[in-house]
Amino acid sequence: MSSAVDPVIINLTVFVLAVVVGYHVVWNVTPALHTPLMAVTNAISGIIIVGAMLAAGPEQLDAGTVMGLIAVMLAAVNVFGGFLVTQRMLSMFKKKSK
Amino acid sequence: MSSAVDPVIINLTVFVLAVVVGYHVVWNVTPALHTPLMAVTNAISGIIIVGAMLAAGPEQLDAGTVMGLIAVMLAAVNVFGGFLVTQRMLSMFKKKSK
Amino acid sequence: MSANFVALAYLTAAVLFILALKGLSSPISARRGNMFGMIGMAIAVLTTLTITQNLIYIVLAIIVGGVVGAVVARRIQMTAMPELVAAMHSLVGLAAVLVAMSAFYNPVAYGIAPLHASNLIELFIGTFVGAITFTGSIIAFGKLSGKLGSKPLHFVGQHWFNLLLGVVMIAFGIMFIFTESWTPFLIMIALALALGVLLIMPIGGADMPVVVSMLNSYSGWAAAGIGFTLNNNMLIIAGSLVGSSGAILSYIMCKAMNRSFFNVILGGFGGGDSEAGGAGEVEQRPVRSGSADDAAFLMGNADSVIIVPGYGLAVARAQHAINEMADHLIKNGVKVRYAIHPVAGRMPGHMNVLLAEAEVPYDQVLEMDEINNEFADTDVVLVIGANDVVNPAAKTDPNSPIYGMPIIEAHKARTILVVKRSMAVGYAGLDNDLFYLDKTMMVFGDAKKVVEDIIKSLQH
Amino acid sequence: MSANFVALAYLTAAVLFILALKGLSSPISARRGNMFGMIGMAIAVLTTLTITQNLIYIVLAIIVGGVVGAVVARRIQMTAMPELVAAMHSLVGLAAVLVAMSAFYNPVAYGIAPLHASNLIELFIGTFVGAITFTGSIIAFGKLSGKLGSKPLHFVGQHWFNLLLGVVMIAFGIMFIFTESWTPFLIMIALALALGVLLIMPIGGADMPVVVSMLNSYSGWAAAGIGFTLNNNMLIIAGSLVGSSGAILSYIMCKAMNRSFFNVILGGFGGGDSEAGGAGEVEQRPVRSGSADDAAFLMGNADSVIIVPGYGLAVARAQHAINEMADHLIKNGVKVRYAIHPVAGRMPGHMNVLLAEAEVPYDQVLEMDEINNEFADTDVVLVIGANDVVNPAAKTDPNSPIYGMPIIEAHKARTILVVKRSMAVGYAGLDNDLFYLDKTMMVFGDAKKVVEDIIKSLQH
Ligand SMILES: NC(=O)c1ccc[n+]([C@@H]2O[C@H](COP(=O)([O-])OP(=O)(O)OC[C@H]3O[C@@H](n4cnc5c(N)ncnc54)[C@H](OP(=O)(O)O)[C@@H]3O)[C@@H](O)[C@H]2O)c1
Ligand SMILES: NC(=O)c1ccc[n+]([C@@H]2O[C@H](COP(=O)([O-])OP(=O)(O)OC[C@H]3O[C@@H](n4cnc5c(N)ncnc54)[C@H](OP(=O)(O)O)[C@@H]3O)[C@@H](O)[C@H]2O)c1
Repeated sequence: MSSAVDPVIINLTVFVLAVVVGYHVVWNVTPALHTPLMAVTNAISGIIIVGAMLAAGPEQLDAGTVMGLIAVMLAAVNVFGGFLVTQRMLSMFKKKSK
Repeated sequence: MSSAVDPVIINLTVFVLAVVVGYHVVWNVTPALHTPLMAVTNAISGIIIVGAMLAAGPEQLDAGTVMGLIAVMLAAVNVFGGFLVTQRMLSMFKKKSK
Repeated sequence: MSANFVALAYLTAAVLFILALKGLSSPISARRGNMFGMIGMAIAVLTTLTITQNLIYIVLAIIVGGVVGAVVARRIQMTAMPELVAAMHSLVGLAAVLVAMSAFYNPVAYGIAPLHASNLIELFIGTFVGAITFTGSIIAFGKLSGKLGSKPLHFVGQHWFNLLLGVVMIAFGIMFIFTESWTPFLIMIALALALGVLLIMPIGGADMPVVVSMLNSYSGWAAAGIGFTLNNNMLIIAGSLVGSSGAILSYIMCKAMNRSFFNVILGGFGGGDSEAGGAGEVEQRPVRSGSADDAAFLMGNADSVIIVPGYGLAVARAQHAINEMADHLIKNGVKVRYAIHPVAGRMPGHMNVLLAEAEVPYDQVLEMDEINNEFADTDVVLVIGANDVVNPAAKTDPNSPIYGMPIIEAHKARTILVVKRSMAVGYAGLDNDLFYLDKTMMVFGDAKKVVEDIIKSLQH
Repeated sequence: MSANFVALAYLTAAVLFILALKGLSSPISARRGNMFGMIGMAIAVLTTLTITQNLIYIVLAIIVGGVVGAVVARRIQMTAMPELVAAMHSLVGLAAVLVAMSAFYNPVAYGIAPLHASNLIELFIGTFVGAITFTGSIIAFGKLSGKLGSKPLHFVGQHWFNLLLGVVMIAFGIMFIFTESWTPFLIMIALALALGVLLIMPIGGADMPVVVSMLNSYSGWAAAGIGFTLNNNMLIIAGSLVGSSGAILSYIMCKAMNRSFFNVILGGFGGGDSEAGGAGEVEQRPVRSGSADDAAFLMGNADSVIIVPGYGLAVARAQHAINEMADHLIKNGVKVRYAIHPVAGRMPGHMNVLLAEAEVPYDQVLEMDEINNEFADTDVVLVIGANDVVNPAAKTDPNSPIYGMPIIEAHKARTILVVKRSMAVGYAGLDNDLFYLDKTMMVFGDAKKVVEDIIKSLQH
C-alpha cells in the first residue's frame, strides 16, 4: 500500500511522532538542567550539517557547493560548541563536592 | 533519497518512535486508572480489524476472504467491548458523589 | 479514495489513539480520552471500508462482533475484569493468525504480492506471536474464571520440552520462509498454539494478572508485526502503544511484588490463594480479636480513619458496604481516606475501579506514596481483606521473600483493625506480623458481613 | 554505502539524540546523555561523508567550524550563556537558508530533481523560518551582550508594518512556488531577514530569554523543514526535538512570569532592568537595614538557613563567595539549602548552573516546589540579588501584574535578610512588600562584596 503513498505523508507521520516524543522527553527534563538543555538542543540543531554536507557534496565547485561548504562550517560551530559547552556545564554538577 | 530506501526501514523508524511515545504516555497514566488502561489497550489492539477488513476485501469469496471475515468479527468484539467497558468504568470515577 | 488520503486518515487515527492513552493521566481527562480513542477507531474502520469490496459481509461481521462486545461490556461484573481482558486478548491473537494466513493465501489483496523475504519473516513473527497469544490467553481466562484449576501444572523437564518445541517451531518457520509453502506454515502455527498452552499452564492462577498483561503486550506486538507486513503505519503505531502498555504494566506488577519477570513466567508460585482459609494457617501466636461493635466504637470515636482495601474486598464484593460505612463516619465528623497499594487485589488499579463503582469520590482515594507518611498521625486503620500489602516483614525481615517490596505502612497507626475470615495467609503465602501487634484488633468474618455489622452498630 | 544502510545509521543517530535529551532528566544521567548526543552526531556526519564528494573541503570546513566552536565553548563565561545560545541560533538559521538556496540551485545533489510543488513549499517555509531565525538571533545577541541598547525600540504602526511585510513576503514565496525562479526567492529571503530584525527590535532586553528560546524552537523547525525537503527522517526527528524543546521552555518561562507569550512577543516590556539602581526607586517607606556583620551574626546562630539567589547573584558573580559562606555555616552546624525559582535569573536554570559552577553540591539545591513549605520552619532566609521571585504581591495583591505567578515563599521564614544594592525594582518593575516587613533586614551593597564581608565576619 505505502508504495503509492506520497513520501510527504510518511515524513508527516515521522514528524508527528517526533513532536510527541520531544514533548514528553523535554517535560521530563529537570528544571535544574534547563540551561544545559538549551545548549544541547543548540548542538542538535546543528544536524543541519547533514543537509549542508549534501549541498557541498557534488564534484563540481559552483555556487551551490560553496554555499554548502559555508553552511557546513557554520553548523560545525554549533555542533562542537554546543556539545562541548554542555559537557563543560554538566561536569560542574556534582552531588558532593567535598 | 528515501525513494531508494526499503519501506522496512521507514516502518522501523515509525515503530521506534511509536515505542518511545508509548513508553512515555503509559508511564504518565495514573495508577488509579491502570484497569481502564488495560481495557482501552484491549480495544486499541482491535485495530487488527483493519488488516482483517483488507483480508475480507477482495470480491471473490474464498478461504482468504472468509478467514478475513471471521477475523473482522473477532476484532469487532474487542473494539466494541473494549471501548464500552472502558467507558463504563470511567463513568464510575467521580470526584464528588454527594 | 486515494492512497494518500487513506494514509492521512490512518495517521489521524493513530494520533487519536495516542491522545486516548494520554487522557488516562487523570480521571478528569480520561473520558474525553476514551472518546478520542473511539473516534480514532471509527475513522480507521470507515476509511478502510472505502477501499474494500464485500461491504455487506464486512459490515455484518462488524455488527455481529460489535453486538457481542457491547453486551459483554454491559453485563460484565467489575470483579471479573481480569477474565474479560484475558478473553479479549485471545480474540486479537486469533484474529492476527487469521489475517496472516489470509495474507499468505492472497497477498494481492494487500498489495504485497510478490512476497519478499522480509514479508515472509514478518508474517512468520506476527503469526506465531498471535498464536501463542490466542491459546495462552484462553488458558489464562480459564484459570482466572475458575473454569480450569488455578494450581500450577507441572511435569518433569517441562521447561526443556517447551524450549525444544520453540526451537522446532522456529525451524518450521524458517522452512516456511524458504519454501513459501503451506505445510511448514501450518505446522508452525500448530506448534505455536501448543506452546501457548504449555507456557501458561504451569503458572499459578494468582500470577495470571502478570501473564495477562504480558499477553496484552504480545497482542500489541502482533498487531505491529502485521503492520510491518502491510506497510501500515497505523497498525504499527497502535500496536506499539499496546505493546508498551502491556510491558510496562507487567513491569510495574513484578516490581511491586518484588519478583522478577522470569520468576513469574517460569511459574509454580501462588497457586494456593483461592483456597485461602484452608491449609494456610501457620502459627499459633496469640492475637487480639474483637467484634464488629468494637470496631464501630473505635472508628466512631476516631478523628481520622484510613481504609486499606485488598483482594478480600473484591472477593466479598464489599465495596458498596464500605462506602456506606465511610459515609456514616464522615457524617460523624471522622476524616476518612483510602490507601491503595499498586498491586492490592489481583489487577493493577483493581481497588480503584471497585471503589469508583461504589461511588467513592476519587479524591478520598490516595496512592500508597501519597499517604504513607500520614499513618503515624492516624487514629485508626481499617485493613479490609488485605494482607501482603500491609506486611511489615517487607521492611523489617531481610529473609522474607517480599523483603524490599514497598508496603502500605499501616503498622504505624495508633490502632489497627484487620477484617478477614481467618488467620490464613494471602497471595504470597506468608504470615503477617501486623496481626500480632498489641495495637491490632482482628475482626474475623466475611468482609461484607463485618462491614454491614459495623454500619448497624454505627447507626445506633 | 547503500541507501538502506544510510537510513539505518540516521535512525540510530536520531534515537541517540532522543536519549541525549532523556538523560537530562537527572544530573546523574545527563553526562552520559550528552555523550550519546555526540555519538549520534558523529554517526550522522560520518555516514553522510560516505555519500558525498569533495571530502577534503568538507572536512576542512568542519575543522574550521569545529575549532571555532570548541574555543568558544571553552572560553565562554557561564554568565554569558544566553548570548552564546543566541549567537549559535543565528548560525543555524543562516545555515538553513544556505542549504535551502543550494538545494534550489542544484536539486540533483539531493536526489530531489525535478522539484515538485511540495518540495518548493517546504523550501519556502524552511528558508523564511531560517532567515528570521538568523537576523532575529543576531539582534537578540546584540541586546543580551549589551552591544545594542536593550531598550525596546518602537515606532508608530510597527505591528501593522510588520504584518504587511509578512504578507508581502508570503506573496513572494507563493510567486516563487509558481514561477520556480530566483528573483522572488531572493526577495522573499531579503524580506524575511528584515522581518527578523523588525520583530525582535521592539522587545526589551530582559525579555530576550523568551525570545531566544522561541528562536531555538524556530531553528529546530527550520531543520525539520529541510528534512521534509530532503526526505530525511533524521533531520525531521532532530529538528522536532529541538523545536519542541524551545517551545516548551518559552512556555515555562511565560507561565512562571505569569505573562502570555503574545504579551512578550508584542514587546515593550522590561527594558529597564539593566539600569536598575537608577530611576527605579519607588516609595519612601521605612526599612530596617543592617550590616554584613549583623547578617553573619544572625545566620551563624541559626539552625537552618535557606539561600534564595536571583539575577543579582549572576550580575555580581557572587556564586563562589556564597558557596564559601555556606561552607562556613555548615561547619558551624547550620543546615544550609538553596531555593531556586524556575525563572530566577535571566534564563531557565540560570541559578543552577551558576551554583554548580561554584561547586555547590546539587542535593543542597532545591526547586521551589520541593522547599516552599519548609520556610515556616526556617530561621533565616538570605535573599541575594533576587526580587520578583520573592514578591508576596504575587499571592496577596490581585491588582499586581504578577498576581498568580508562583513565588518562593521567603516571607514565611522567621527572619529575612535581603542583599541588594538599593531599593530599586527588579525585572518586573514592581515594589516588593517583603522588604518592609518587621522581620526583614536589608543589607545594601553589591552581592559579592556583602558576602565576602559576611565570610570575614564569620571567620572571627
Ligand atoms: N494487583 C495486582 O496487579 C497483582 C497481580 C499479581 C499478584 N498480586 C499479588 O496479590 C497480593 C495482593 O495483596 P492483598 O493484600 O490485596 O491481598 P492478599 O495478600 O492476597 O490477601 C487477601 C486477604 O483477603 C482475605 N480474604 C479473602 N476473602 C475474603 C472475604 N470474603 N472477606 C474478608 N477477607 C477475605 C484473605 O484472608 P482470609 O482467607 O483469612 O479471609 C487474604 O489474606 C500481593 O501479594 C500482590 O503481589 C497482585
Ligand atoms: N529566568 C528566566 O528564564 C527569565 C526569563 C525572562 C524573564 N525573567 C524574569 O526575571 C526575573 C527574575 O527574578 P529575580 O528575582 O531573579 O531578579 P529580579 O527580580 O530582576 O531582581 C534582581 C535584583 O537583583 C539586584 N541586583 C542587581 N545587581 C546586583 C548586584 N550586583 N548585587 C546585588 N544585587 C543586585 C537588583 O536590585 P538592586 O538594583 O537594588 O541591586 C534587583 O532588584 C523575574 O521577574 C522573571 O520573570 C526570567
